[in-house]
Amino acid sequence: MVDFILTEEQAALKELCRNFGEQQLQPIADELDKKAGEDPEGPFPWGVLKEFSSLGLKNLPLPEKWGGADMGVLTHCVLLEEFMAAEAGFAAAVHQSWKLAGLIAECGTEEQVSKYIPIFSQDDTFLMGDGTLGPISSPEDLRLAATREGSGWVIDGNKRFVACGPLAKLFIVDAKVTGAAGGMGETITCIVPKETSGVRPGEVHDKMGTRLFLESELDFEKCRIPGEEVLSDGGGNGSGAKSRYFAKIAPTLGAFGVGIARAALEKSIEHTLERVQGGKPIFEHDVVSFRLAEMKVDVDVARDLVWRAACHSDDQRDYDPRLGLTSVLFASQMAPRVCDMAIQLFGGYGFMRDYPVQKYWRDALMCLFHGETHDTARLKLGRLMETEHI
Amino acid sequence: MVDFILTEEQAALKELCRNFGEQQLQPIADELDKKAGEDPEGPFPWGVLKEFSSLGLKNLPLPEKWGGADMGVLTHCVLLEEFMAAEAGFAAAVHQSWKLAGLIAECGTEEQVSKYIPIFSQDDTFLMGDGTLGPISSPEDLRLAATREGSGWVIDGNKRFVACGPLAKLFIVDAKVTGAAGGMGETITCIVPKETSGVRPGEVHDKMGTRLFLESELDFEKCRIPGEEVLSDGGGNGSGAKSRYFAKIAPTLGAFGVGIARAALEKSIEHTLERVQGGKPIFEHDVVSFRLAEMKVDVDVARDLVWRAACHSDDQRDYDPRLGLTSVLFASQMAPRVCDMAIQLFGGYGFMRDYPVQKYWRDALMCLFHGETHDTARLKLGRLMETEHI
Amino acid sequence: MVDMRLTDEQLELQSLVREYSREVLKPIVAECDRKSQSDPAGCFPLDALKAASKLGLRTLGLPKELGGRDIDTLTHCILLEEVMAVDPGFAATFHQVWRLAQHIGREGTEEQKKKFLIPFAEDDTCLISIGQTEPESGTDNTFPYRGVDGGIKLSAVKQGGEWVLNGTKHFVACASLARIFIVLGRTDPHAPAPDGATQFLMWGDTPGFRIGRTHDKLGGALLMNAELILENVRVPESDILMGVNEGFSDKARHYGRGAPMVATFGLGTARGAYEAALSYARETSRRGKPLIQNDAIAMRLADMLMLIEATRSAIWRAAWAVDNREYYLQRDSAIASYFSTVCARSVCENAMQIFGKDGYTRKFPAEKFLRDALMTNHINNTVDVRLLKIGRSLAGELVSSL
Amino acid sequence: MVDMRLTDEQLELQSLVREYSREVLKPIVAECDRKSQSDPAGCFPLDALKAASKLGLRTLGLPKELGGRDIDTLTHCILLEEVMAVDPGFAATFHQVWRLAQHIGREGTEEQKKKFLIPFAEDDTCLISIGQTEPESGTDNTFPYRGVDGGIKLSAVKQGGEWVLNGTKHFVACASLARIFIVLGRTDPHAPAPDGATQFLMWGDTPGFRIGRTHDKLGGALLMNAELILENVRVPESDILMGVNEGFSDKARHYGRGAPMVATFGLGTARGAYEAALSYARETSRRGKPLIQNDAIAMRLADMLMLIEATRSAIWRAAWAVDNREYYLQRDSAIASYFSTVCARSVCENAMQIFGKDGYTRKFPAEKFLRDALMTNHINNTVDVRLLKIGRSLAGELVSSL
Repeated sequence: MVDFILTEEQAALKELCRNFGEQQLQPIADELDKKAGEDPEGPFPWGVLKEFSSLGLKNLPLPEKWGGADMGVLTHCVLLEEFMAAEAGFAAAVHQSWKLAGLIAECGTEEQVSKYIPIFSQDDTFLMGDGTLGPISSPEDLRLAATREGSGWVIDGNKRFVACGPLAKLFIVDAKVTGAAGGMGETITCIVPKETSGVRPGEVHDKMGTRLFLESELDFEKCRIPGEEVLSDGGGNGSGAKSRYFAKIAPTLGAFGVGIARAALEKSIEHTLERVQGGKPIFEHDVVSFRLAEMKVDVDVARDLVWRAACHSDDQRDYDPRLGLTSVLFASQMAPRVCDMAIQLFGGYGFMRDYPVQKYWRDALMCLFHGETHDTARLKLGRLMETEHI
Repeated sequence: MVDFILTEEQAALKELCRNFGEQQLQPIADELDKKAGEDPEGPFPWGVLKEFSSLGLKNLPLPEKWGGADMGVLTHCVLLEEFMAAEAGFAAAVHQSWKLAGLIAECGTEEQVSKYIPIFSQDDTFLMGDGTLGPISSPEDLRLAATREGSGWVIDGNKRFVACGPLAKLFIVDAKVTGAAGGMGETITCIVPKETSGVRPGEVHDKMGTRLFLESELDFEKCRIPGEEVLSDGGGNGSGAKSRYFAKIAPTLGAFGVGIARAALEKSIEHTLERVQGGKPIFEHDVVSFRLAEMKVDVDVARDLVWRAACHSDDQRDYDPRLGLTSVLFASQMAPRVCDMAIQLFGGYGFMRDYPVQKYWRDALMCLFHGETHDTARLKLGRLMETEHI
Repeated sequence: MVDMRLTDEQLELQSLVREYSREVLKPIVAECDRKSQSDPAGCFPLDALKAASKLGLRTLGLPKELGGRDIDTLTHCILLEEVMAVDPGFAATFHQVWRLAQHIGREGTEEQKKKFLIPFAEDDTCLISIGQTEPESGTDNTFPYRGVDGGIKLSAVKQGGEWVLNGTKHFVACASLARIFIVLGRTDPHAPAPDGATQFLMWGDTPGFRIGRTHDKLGGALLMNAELILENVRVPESDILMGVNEGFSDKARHYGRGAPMVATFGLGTARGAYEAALSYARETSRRGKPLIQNDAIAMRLADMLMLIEATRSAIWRAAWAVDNREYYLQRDSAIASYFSTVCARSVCENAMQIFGKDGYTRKFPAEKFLRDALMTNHINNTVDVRLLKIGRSLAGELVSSL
Repeated sequence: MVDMRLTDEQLELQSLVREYSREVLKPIVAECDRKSQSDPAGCFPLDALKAASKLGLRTLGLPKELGGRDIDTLTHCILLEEVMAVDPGFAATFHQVWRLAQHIGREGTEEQKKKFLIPFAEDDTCLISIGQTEPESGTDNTFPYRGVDGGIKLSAVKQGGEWVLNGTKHFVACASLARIFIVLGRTDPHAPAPDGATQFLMWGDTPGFRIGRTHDKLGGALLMNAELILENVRVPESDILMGVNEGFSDKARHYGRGAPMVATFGLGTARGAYEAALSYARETSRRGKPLIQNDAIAMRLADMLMLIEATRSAIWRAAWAVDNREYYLQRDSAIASYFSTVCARSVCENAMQIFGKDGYTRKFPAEKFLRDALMTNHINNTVDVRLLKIGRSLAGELVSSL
């Protein structure tokens, strides 16, 4: 039966994350952002991450037997929104961690799970680096080549925009199989510990926003990966467990935009209630009301869609992979639009780096690049329509 | 030197056309539109066309020696806007007439000119049917095939959306040359009098708007066209005189949207000044002001762009074929948007067929189909950017 | 627990309504629409209504004891979407009759139910209509204006145990066909309309009551909007619904909470246009490949589906909140109905683009859906009034509401 | 006769400015922008300003008798666009100095010109700045609010032949660098600001006058906005520009007619982003073909060019109307400036999309243009105030204005 009430457990976790964001992240967000603006490899708030882990938040997606809570997609979205509203860069790192821990737990072999999950779950500062294609990109764009060698593989090439690249202790990367490759399909997904020989972190990307979410290049030169470090059924052609996992958690990418835009809206309401022009708070001017309403519509509708898509990911009975993509598309367009309006409502203040709205806007623009471009995502969704039911 | 003042002659013609539109077209527009809604082959206002011709308006684009005024692209745009504001269907027929008369006069051989222009100029109800590709479509979409036969051609196939098809005494159509075709390029442009054997008018398209602008199918079955009825240099590959002529007059397609949208805006201002809600004319509510402002911006910016593009078409020194296409693109998106807002401002009245705004909106949507779709036009412009200067 | 799964009853009704819409309605609606161009009052397919009634669809809003299902708001939205995707005008007729039968069933006295709803249940073509808008009063009623000069002007004066009504309504949905009417009259001309209007129940054959012309509309032809003309119509005190001067009162709030349903107009219309465009794009080839393989077309389809799914999500939440009144916020309803208008216009215009020039002709369904979509502009509230309501509600909004 | 051909002088200046922008500015602006992140007050390339001054570019707004060109509005817009397309912040500096030198040249007394403009002409790094906005007053000044509680608060009190100024300005363009200042003070606190403000001329080394911190901005780094702090600054009566209480009067109208110039901010920024994206799309291959051959990219580029050409057309007409005052309508200027903001944001975001993920990094120019584009949101008026001005002007608009 259709219902929109969080469980008590979900509500308590949401409250916990909101408080964590407000107390631990918001106070340091602007300063860390500025520092990272001067030095893109700048300081990551490791202390905050430790605190996050010690509250049990890091392990939420793990199965209970590994100390987790089997967190579903909806819960992931609800909690991520709270982090995104506080500091989008840190939140994106949290998202990576949850996503990849879930990937190993759900798609890894028994050996992989028992090798890596304990390491992950017991280390409060264990971040994983994401070099996979994600739910939106296409295998054609892969720049890493995997060549068979005995029972293992040799990886060569360069991977850009590896999420948490400079912070991670373990990488998960997709590579394209060279030549005729046998039963594994056209791509493979490898687990690559940081210290693997032949792997070298490259340039850290100097981004306009989400600066605490460090992304970097990763160079592979004759990097040997044993066969047992390849994720089973990671075919990359959309039918494998990994592809299905990524499609399933697509709505969590929608939560990026929802959280950032919500924060910008909240700040805008505060500001317009305080700022007086024309003899009254500008909130009371119809045109300002109008803009706030457009923002509120955007945020709420996006959240409704993300939640609905997340529910269908969790309850696979009516699952439709297109729904998750629509939530990413809508939320990702919505967030920069809402933050841009927030900047307008702040007038000249919106343009000043001592006010947070410009940071929300810079962070929100990241959402357009969940795929290579926003059009990549539109095309991916369009392709799904060629054959499926209406 | 940059200047925005019409010449006295232009201003007088504009005034003449505005008055003509207000007195001859507006009073009958709704009734004729409704009749055409019941019967798409319904009555064309031939009397109004006669009046139009007798004022000398029909022959404006012809050279002076043929009784014309060598009307340029800017004048065409200025006058067309006035007709569009009065009745878009009739205006579109006028546009066709001007366009094709200009085409023969400018691109025809001496023989063609002296054969057809006098017939055209002396017959007050002479309309021409347009089966050419126009400035936006691509030769790949041609459905007529031309096969060499001696010094002439045999045309077969079916042409859809032939402008003024059911009204015309003469057709100008593009056809695709079958097989290897020699020096004429891949398409040819033929002059086809209505009574030519093998040409048969097909179904009249039952359109949602611009219903007085009758468009129909035209069937060709073994239709023989003598070589001398082919427009010289009509190569169709973008380099011929015909292609250059069509590119040059592209801004006139922009004037379609400007005229219709302007009329919708004028009616909206009238209505909002009269309609009282909340104790005052709704014009005085900020949110209504806001909407009217958005409409006004759209209309004025589109006109500015159309004029600027038209000027560059007339003064070929700085001519850039992309400018005309930008004016079509902008005005064509703008007009449905403005008319849609007009409908909103009219509330329930906007939805009633006894009020004119819904007709403006239906007419305006035609602008999206100057090419096959609006995207066709965007792609055409995009293609022009591949190699040309910035 | 957050859940998006429909109940078995909802699924069963949904498939019944879907089947009816596709098999009974779909084959005839284009022709009805065409007929409306010359005969707006004569285009309604009564047989289709009868067929629906036999299936129990006409009376879904009736109380269970009278043979109905008393469907809740969410179910209403889910079923309405199915009909909307086939013909928005006909669907809006269902919306009216579901909602008004429920309104009388919930707010009416036993005597009123006996007098109006029992005959209603038995007559397969009986429809109900409510007259609110007048030539001089529209938004004033829905975006409450407190001046006594605004709002409803149809006069209602008490004479003995009866009220005498005089005045005109227009744009009244289903009026050309309905047999039962609710008419809002101004019972207190010295109070602002929100405090001085009353709902009167009456049969269409009441002396002095007549239907004016049927409006000739841009779209939604089968909704059969018409004028009501009341000349000395006498209504007994006992046929007042809810109470004197309570026409817009809190007690009328169930009726006032129809915004998620109205939002479904836009959603269903958009879905109809999307489905038509998707089929066309799959089945039509140009330059040797299906249209859908063209990037520009694929991206348009993606944008369309995105808006449709977003709108459906917002409507479901708003509808659920109406049904679970402790979570009800007027704003959520306004959001759904504002956004659905945006959705309908954008999706239907995109659909028309996908059809290319064919889309501009009446041979293909896109242009009808686009015309129908504009119905959502002004039903309940204008688009801008919905926005203003949302904006003004935000003063306390320092944390998110969910 | 309608004509779009630039004069020979305009063409000559245009190519001079274009060459300067591409050769002197372009190589250094990314580095200056980066430097501004850690040192907002120290990032300005004074050498580039000197080079411009040597070419005569700094003094284009000066009266001819003082060695300038007294360029008209259209020429100003055409030249400004060239610099904007390379660096919007630096370009805005030119805009300020051209406009303010012209303002003083046209409205100043002979004595004022001698005192301020002659030294200005001789000093290659001398800039002029005008202080209007205050922490509590922004839109109130530009969308006239008639309450005495609104608008400029910096107090100016007459003492003998001098005025004593006290207060703070912020967001003041070029303030960190300028040597000459115009400061708006409230000379009549009992009148609404539009009737009670005055423009005072002063040198930056006037006792009591100092520059506060330089604002750390999202974009437009080289515009060097800063605070002005005035503590008992004494200005002689003779340094009042135009007259007491005429700070916003009709006489200030030439200065007030800068909207087409400000609209050029958006146009030039958009053009810069477009040119960068076009080059990238031509030169970058993905999956074996240039990006530009990808339909989605080609359509984005088309939309970008469309908005740029539309904006340029609107700006030219508005600028022409300022220069030909019998055709001047404030509305035309508001249209150009509203639309150019729409254009800048849309074009720059599209540009960023064309760069793909690279576009989100500071290694490529798209993100800087997008940040710079947001400068247009609040210069002169906020976007919504521009719209309101347009809307309110339409009451007489029953026939088209052109």
